[in-house]
Amino acid sequence: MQWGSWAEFWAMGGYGLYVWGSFAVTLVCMAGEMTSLVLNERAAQTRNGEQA
Amino acid sequence: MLTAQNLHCVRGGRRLFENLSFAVPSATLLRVSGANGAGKTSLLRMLCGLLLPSGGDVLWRDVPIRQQREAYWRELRYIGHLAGIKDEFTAAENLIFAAALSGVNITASIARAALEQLGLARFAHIPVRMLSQGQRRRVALARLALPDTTAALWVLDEPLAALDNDAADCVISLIDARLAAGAVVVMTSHQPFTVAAELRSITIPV
Amino acid sequence: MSLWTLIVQRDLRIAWRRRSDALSSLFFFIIVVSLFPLGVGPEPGTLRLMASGVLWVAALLATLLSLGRLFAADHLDGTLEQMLLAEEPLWLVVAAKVCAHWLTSGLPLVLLSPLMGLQFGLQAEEIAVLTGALLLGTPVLSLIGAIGAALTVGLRAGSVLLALLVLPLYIPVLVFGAAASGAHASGLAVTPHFSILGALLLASIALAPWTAALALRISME
Amino acid sequence: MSAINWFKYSSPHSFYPLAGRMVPWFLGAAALFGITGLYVAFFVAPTDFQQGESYRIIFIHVPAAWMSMFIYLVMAGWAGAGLVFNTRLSGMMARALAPTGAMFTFLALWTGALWGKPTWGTWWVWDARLTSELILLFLYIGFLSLTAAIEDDRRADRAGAVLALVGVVNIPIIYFSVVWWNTLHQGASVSLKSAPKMATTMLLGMLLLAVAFWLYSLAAAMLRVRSIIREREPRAAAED
Repeated sequence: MQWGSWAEFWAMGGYGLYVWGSFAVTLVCMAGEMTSLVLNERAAQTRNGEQA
Repeated sequence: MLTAQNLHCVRGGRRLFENLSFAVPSATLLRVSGANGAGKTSLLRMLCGLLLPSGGDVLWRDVPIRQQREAYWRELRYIGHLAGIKDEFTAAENLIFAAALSGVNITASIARAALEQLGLARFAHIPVRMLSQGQRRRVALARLALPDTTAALWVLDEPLAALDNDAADCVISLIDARLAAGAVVVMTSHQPFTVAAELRSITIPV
Repeated sequence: MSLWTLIVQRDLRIAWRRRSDALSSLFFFIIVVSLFPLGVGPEPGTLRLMASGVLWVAALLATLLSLGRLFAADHLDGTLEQMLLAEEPLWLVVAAKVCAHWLTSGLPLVLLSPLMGLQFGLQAEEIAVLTGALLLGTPVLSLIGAIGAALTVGLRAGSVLLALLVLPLYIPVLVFGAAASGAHASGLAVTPHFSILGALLLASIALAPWTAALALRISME
Repeated sequence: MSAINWFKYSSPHSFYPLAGRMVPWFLGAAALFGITGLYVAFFVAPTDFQQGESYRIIFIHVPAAWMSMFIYLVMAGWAGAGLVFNTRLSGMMARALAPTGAMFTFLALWTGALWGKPTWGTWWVWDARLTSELILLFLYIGFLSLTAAIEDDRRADRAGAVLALVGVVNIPIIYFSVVWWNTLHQGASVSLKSAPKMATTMLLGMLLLAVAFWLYSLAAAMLRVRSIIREREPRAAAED
């Protein structure tokens, strides 16, 4: 564990913007796609009343 | 000669027909009837190999047409809704090209003779774009009047549509002649017609 | 007369009767090429440097513009359907049509490029390299473009889609074609570029007509 | 036209419930691998003496690039199978994979740019791999727009299949020409090859995240293929 404190962790050696920028966008894209798919799935199941 | 084994057709998500089977021996006319949009044209295109069936097979001389391809098409003449003629060329040139596509080499005089049968003698050498819709239809049908020994299967989609009486009679007589020569003809038509040879009919349910 | 010559002759006559289409894609090529000096400035040094890149991109776009002609008209009047039922294999018919298309679109570009080269201040030798590369490259553009045209025949927004499908596939030809002049300018040998362009041409001749025929059968269903 | 035309048993009807059951497992495993991968990326991997902390972006940049390429190959595989065996399910699988593949290509470009800025001072580097990644994105967009433009589903699948196969044949040629083009203009840009040497922990982190992305893609594809089946063949979906 080489991070002194959480603050240092978020700063990411001054490159926080870039590192968290890429990780955040990746997370947002993947989460966004998955939620839209799951919502579509849920909507279908409520429509014809089957179990997941 | 032409057999369909439980043909299955889905177009644009809609199931047009299922398990459609029939056999057409030589010198027989098969009339395909059904309401508009029932799938008559799709069936005809499937018989020509233009449309791949979702299930089942089309056989010609008991061999699936998928395996024969060009050999099958050499014996097939298909006239669909579209006339299949170029506006830039004259009626005779169009016939020469259409025949060449099926491997039949004809001269301009043979083409003109065929056009004469359809009452288009005077229009043989003017560009087709000058002709009326009915005349253009007759130029397309003039292909059937060409001396054509290799054709053994005619697939005609509404050949009698937009034709006046004597043109329709002429087409019927051409079909009769070809049936007498032992060919198979598959045809759709909303107008009534009678042929000398054996006539079978199938109806595609809506 | 074999079906091949019949189709090439037929398409050439149609292209002749509809000269305005072929000429418009030619004028498009000229105009696009002439825009760059206006945009970038007339300074001879830069113009010479970018001449091959500009001409190649303009050739790509001009070919793209004329690809619609390949199947669209025949699709509308039903002759394409009849060609699918020809007794000759479909890839042969497609190859003949592509050959006619290249003669009416690619070749004029090649013949015109020396004139365009002068506009960019190219010397005689540089023009020879550029024209030679275009001569080898434009048939590949027609061949690969035929696949895109076959896939998009009959679609509403076909031409925009065609560009989207085909331009990424044009990149190897663009890279090696334009680089041939670049290499010549820096005194390097030009033969490797021409041999790669030749390889791309042979590969396209071997594969593109068959693939376009397959795509046509699917689009015409 | 296609060589064999028999009706495979993996019909959409029998695949629909199977896909549904697999999704939770894939997602669970993906989360597991993802978290361990991130842990390795942030808490195990040492700071890089050259690039400091910004190099940690490769822990998602490289897996995303791998996935973008891998999904395109799998897509072309399904597409080819669909054309040869004329089975409906294969075409649906290819269509189900395409959006996820396009997303990973975009992510690879995005993270590549964000990594490039601190390392080389520019958002976009005309490096061979980044450029090929961009072209791969165009291929994906071409596939998505072609399949969207054709109304008839079966025809759209098969036209898309031809394009995917043409694309897959062209990818090595494009990559070769871009690498060659890049070395030709070497002076203009620094290539990614100067990335830090692969320490084992780094490779481990990347592999873990790659597996996580792969499992995620499977889950997404399963869900999307179910929605495609529902859309195209409601009967098959209803009798679950």
